[in-house]
Amino acid sequence: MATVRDGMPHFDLYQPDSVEDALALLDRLGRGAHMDDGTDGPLRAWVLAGGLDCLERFKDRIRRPSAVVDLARVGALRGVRREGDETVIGPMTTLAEVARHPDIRERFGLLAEAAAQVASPQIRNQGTLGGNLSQDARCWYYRGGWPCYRAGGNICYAAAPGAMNREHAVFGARRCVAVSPSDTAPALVALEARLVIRNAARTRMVAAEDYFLGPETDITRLTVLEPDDLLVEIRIPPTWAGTRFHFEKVRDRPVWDFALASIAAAMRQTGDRIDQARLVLGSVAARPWRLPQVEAALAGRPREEAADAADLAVRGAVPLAHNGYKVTLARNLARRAILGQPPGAPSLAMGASGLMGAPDPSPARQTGKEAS
Amino acid sequence: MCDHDAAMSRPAGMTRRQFIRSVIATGVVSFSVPLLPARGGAAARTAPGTVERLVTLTVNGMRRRVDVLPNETLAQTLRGKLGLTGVKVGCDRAECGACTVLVDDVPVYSCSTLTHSVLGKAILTVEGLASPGGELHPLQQGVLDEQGFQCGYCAPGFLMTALGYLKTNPDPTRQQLAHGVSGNLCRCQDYDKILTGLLRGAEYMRRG
Amino acid sequence: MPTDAALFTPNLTGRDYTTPDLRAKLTGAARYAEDFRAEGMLACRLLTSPMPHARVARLDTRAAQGMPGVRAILTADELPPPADSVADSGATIKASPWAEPALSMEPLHQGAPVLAVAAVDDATAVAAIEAIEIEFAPLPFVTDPLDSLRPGGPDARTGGNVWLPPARAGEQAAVGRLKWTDEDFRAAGPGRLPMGKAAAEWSYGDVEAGFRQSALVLDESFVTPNVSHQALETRSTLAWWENGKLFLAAGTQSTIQTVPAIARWLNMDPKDIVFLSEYTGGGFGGKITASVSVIIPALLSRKANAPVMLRVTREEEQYIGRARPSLAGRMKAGFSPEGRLLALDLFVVQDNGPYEQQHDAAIAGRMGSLLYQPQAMRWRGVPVLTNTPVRGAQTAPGGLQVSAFMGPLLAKAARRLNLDPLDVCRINAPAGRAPVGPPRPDGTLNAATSAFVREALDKGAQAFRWGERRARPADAGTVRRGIGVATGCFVAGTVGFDGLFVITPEGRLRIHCGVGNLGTESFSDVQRVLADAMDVPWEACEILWGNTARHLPWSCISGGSQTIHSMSRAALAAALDARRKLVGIAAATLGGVPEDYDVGGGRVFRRGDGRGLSLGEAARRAIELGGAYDGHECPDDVHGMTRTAVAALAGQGLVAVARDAFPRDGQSYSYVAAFAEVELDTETGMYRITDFHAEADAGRVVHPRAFGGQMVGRSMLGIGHATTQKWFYDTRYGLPVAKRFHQTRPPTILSMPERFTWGAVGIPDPQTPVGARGIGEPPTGAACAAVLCALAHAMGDDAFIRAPVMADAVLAAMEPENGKNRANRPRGLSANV
Amino acid sequence: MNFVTWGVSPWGQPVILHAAWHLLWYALIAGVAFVLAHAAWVLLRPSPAPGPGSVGASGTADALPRRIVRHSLPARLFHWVMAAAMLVLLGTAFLPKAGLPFDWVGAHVWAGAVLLAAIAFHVVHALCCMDFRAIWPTPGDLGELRGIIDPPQFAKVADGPVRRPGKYPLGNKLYHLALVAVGLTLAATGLALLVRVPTPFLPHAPHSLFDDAGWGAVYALHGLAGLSLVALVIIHVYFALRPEKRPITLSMLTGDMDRDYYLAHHDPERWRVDASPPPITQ
Repeated sequence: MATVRDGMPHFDLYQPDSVEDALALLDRLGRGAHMDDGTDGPLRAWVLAGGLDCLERFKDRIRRPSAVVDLARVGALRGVRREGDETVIGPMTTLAEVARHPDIRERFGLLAEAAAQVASPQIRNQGTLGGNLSQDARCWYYRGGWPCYRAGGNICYAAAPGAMNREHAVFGARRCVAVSPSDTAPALVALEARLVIRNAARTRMVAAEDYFLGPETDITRLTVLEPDDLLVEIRIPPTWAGTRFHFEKVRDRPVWDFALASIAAAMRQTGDRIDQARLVLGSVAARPWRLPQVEAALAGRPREEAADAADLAVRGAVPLAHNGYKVTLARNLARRAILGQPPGAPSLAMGASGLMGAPDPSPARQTGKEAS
Repeated sequence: MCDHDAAMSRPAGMTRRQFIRSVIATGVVSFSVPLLPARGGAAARTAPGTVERLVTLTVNGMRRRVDVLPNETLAQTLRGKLGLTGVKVGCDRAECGACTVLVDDVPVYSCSTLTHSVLGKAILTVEGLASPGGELHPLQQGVLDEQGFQCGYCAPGFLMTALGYLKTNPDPTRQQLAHGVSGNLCRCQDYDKILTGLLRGAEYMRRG
Repeated sequence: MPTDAALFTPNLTGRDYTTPDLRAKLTGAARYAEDFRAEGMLACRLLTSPMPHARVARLDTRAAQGMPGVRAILTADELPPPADSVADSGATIKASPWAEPALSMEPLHQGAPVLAVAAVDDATAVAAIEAIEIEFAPLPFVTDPLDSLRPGGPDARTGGNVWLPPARAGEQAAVGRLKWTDEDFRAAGPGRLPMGKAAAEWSYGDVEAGFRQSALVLDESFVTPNVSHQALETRSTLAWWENGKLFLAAGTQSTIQTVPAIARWLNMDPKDIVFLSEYTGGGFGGKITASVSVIIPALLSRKANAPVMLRVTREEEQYIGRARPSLAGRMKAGFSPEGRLLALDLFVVQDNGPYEQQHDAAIAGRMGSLLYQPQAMRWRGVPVLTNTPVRGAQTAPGGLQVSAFMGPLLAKAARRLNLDPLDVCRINAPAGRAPVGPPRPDGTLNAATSAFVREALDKGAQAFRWGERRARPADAGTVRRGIGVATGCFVAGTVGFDGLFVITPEGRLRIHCGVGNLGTESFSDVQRVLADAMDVPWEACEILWGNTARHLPWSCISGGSQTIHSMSRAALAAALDARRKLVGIAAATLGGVPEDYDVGGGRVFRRGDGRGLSLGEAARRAIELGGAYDGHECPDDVHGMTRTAVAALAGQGLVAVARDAFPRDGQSYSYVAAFAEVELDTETGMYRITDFHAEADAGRVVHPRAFGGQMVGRSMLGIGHATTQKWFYDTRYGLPVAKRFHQTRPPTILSMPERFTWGAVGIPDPQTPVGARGIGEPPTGAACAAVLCALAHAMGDDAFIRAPVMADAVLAAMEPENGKNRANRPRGLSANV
Repeated sequence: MNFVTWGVSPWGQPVILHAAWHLLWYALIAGVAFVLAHAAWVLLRPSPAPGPGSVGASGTADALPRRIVRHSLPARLFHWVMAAAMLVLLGTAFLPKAGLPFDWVGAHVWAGAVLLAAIAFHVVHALCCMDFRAIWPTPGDLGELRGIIDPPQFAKVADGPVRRPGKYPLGNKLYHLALVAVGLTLAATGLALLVRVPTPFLPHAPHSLFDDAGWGAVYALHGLAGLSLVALVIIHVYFALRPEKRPITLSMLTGDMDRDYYLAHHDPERWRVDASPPPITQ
């Protein structure tokens, strides 16, 4: 049986235009159909939002759903609105819209900054907030089609001695050492957002922190979504609106690359004394990694002297062969979040992100006389 | 509207149906799927409620009737069925930007967009920039005057992304425009002259 | 050697213009190979090996053959044996048994094509491949050269693990077995490259005496990464047959030179091959003459009797799209108190990939001897075969690597000797007819045609304000700045190719050019020299390129930065031939002797009274006179393919054809001096290049914008090697885990240095009438080394021994000596870790 | 019906990944089906009159102590420790697969270690201080079958007397044999699997011992053995709870059983009980 890693398999495409239709479809299609030989049927239905996380896996022929439910036409899932003092974001809102939206920039700049640093402009134009939160792990073994635990196999290749685990987890690993690559997830966990999930039977709401699963709970998925579930709302309470935010994403290239490590922090102060803080690391564990011990150590202390609390950030870290630097990064990012330093020299970037300008690079002029 | 159930995300009882679904969710099945013979090409049966194959696309201002498979990407449709080979596929994985087209004036990677997802929208490719008479779009003229590209394979993508960005910011600084087109990769890597050319084009566009 | 003034007066040469191919590139009209469509075209997809080294144990294609829509399946046994080739010097080069095959039943790396399927559409071809029953028997494999050299280490090929030099002169190199001893490995110690038995070596001067006289001797090891070419256009190819003639559209760097290559691969007569390649989406050395995979659609098309388009995916391009071999270098260098390099002992291990011998290690030695002018030098090289993707020359093969080896070493020596790194670069810079190794059999050294590197260093230092930056106090805080200066050089010109153009009866110049259009624009820039030599406006010139049916002359391969040098000489030679014919025609028509006449202003006229003929009239007379004038006779010193082209053009006007026979004493090299400043955040390990300047010594600049394009584009290629690009391999399975752009990380527009300026010394090279030398390759080494030097200045001299330097390397290096992450420094000399 | 889930190894070769988890349903159904069938079978057939209690050559009934010792304290302790470990193992193995996700790996590994230790102890303990031969089925046990499979309606009296079992009826012996087979498979494969994940017991070396195909077989064996254990445990608990087996079950708690029950259900010849109080470790 030869392996081919390019060419999107056929699937039936459904384009419901309401949440109810979508849920009915998922319920009808979502269930596994038992094949005659006793194995479970092919993956039946797949929800398509921006398509940046799933289309490439169909083209790689690693995921072959027989039906795809495209949410592009479900208007109700898109847009940002205010309900009372909560800001409610539709999961189909594109990352570009989130990064530009005045209400979000003004009250929840943390989320706007995180969305602005995702991948590339085109991906931010197509990619959705719900998709960014619910995307799968980007471990290059798992996404390369290796039969690891997360793919239903019986080994984690990245955790083996001598394996290539430069971009893997240093916290909370259980057999699988992949990380949650989402940039917006740590921001929403820091903002104590809550996510509303619906299926044909009922609706439930989970705290952003509980939306994500570690490998200890279920090694094959990063979120609590079941095949017939739909993320329908992202609700951000006013708790952290307008407090002091710090978002920083460390990566090799300033565009496209996933974070090596990132931090999203919200801090409420009176004067220079910290009342309450929420610090959440990204891309260091299979889910956004909150730092409760650091938050506790910060409460009530003046900011300038509280930097040493960052050393608590590395408690429980288990570095592998090639990602020990993430432990250093976790401490340094926590320290910078506490002190509120502006992000330093971003990697090979002309300015950290669209939001923060940097000196204007002069064009490459030919100096000296024109060669006659 | 929705009864906010307890935060507990797992129903207490464990029914057989949920068991089967959880087995699917654990991806075990998805692993044995590659062994299944891939279904044939266009002739596969389509379940009720799936999309229609014969659709109308608005491309470069023209309405085009075209037969689009459900799993067909916009890049495949534009290149393969409408002959618009100015849309280049450099990676087919949303990593290079050579396939960028405008969908309702917004730059997107056409290799990572299903054609059916953008049916009602106005699609603009590089072939749609010059006037029917062959007169270059000001952006193209600016780049031509600055000898902006080398091998040219990334040129269409850069032009479309820049056009989309300039609609949001007609008079950008050099660095802002660099961010605007940072989703396009060039392997000849004279990014500097590309920026100079695009800025000159932006200037021509502002002059109208 | 007549000064260039007599041959041509630079008027268009040196001025910017719009190249004839740019408009089509901006409107989408330009058709690259995958944009072609042909009636009844079949889609071809490859079945590639999932293993690093295997033999096909069982193959059953019946199920696939029977699928509706599958037209043909091509397997390795159906490939014709590649024919021997005849070098320009006439020597026969036997087809190497170790050469890369288009298909193979013993694939030597993951992704190596095993068979190909042609079907009505892509989906059917994919379904057919998945229906093929195939079993691979795994064979021993190795992905790290040092592992293969260990005693008892695995060999990449059943026949051996190292390319050994020919046993006797005149014979060809062969693959053999070479193992080092445990003692060799132990003697090296941690972080140092072991130096066992070498496959090849040369030396000049007394190296040991040099070390004894040295005030400072450094012993450094460094590893450069494997970097895939990653041209944005993959090597998709369309092929179809008409009446026994093969038509083939593919990307290439050298249009005309690809025809004999295809003829050799298919064992065919070059006359039966028409090759189309008007536009190529980048090459960088990966498409020197396309690649052997082009014969797959050719053979399938003949078998299925229909046009076949082979679509090569980005992942497949990562396997068969060529990559620069990683070099692990050990440099022992002795310096005088003033920083002069008295002795250099350079040992290089090359990750050769599984096929033809790559010459990066050998060229690294040669460029090292030219660039740093060691008074005594010894070079040893070991090209080790590995089961990793095909390698190929990539912009400045070996040149980039030796700059990366030696740049930081010179900067470290400067700091140890308390000197200005600029001065150490300067004191060791080649000047004038600089000697360059390897020594000839008689022990003497070759010489460069010219070198103005000191001028480039001085001019660059002034533009970059090197002194001012150096005087700045060191940074104390978490953000550190570092500055670096380094030089780079490479071959920049060859000789002996043909120029061909026709003066049409309408008086226009129709220039036939066999050079490939891979983006450097040199195919068009060289013709500016011709227009100047003929004193005609550029609008009167029309260039025919990219299609061998348009009768193209024999031109150089567009690689090794040689086109501007070689083809401007050929263009000039053709122009002189035209001038001779014009004055001859004028004399024959208007009386007198040719010497009374001159050519200029679009006319041939008698000096004195100015009576003459327009070019159009002269062309019409040429047709009437026939013979050599209108191409019915052709000089016998031109290449066979040029002679074929001239024969086809006979009678169409005044046919000017000539081989570049201008003398040249020495080898043509070009040089670049690069300066870089980085700003590095020690807390996150992230850094950016704030200022960068590249100053070139490449003789006369023919087309400033294109020249600048190479200075910026090729510097960025070098910067990519220093900052983000590399491979990652799981050594247990011998499989790459970094296959996508966001994993191999080619530089983006935001990786540009913020202030990037370039300059050119612009002193014409005395050994070529046009004075221009190539510029494509020298900037890569200079830029890579300058950035590495700046990083070493910011982080400390022993911070890293491998490129690229990414955030994890910076953080690990910045970790305090006793820091618990210290162990995490990516030590070892494997490039793919 | 396939028993294992197949996957594709990194080298593109078909390789077993693990047992097919839907077999869990079949194991549960098999166990419950056996129980129902047995219960129905016991109800339908008239219970055969127990043969007269025969006093073996060891002397009169009253020479025996009132309570006959069946299981020593260490034996019982082993049983319950092993049972607890086994239940934890089954729970941590199959509840996640049945759709109840929780952090099972740690508990599974520790319970596995406990089980391995218990088994090791049991083997040594059985060899040194228990009637080792008592548990293994011998041809002689076949006689017991005659009483069971000889339904009265055929009214054919087999040629020999209905043999009464020794210490362990044939059913127990066969069950123990099955447990030994399944248990040792689980133990062996479990021990090997300890290198696959970071545990405090063995160094983490997932690529050692076997290649991909080999490990696939180990996982499948472990999974299938575990699944069969599900059925075996259901059956074991059922028999333990059967009313007529109650004294035997209680003896696993108290260690001894009533003399009359002993005489009524067991053949003193084959389960010799000496008059003097039993040594502690017996």
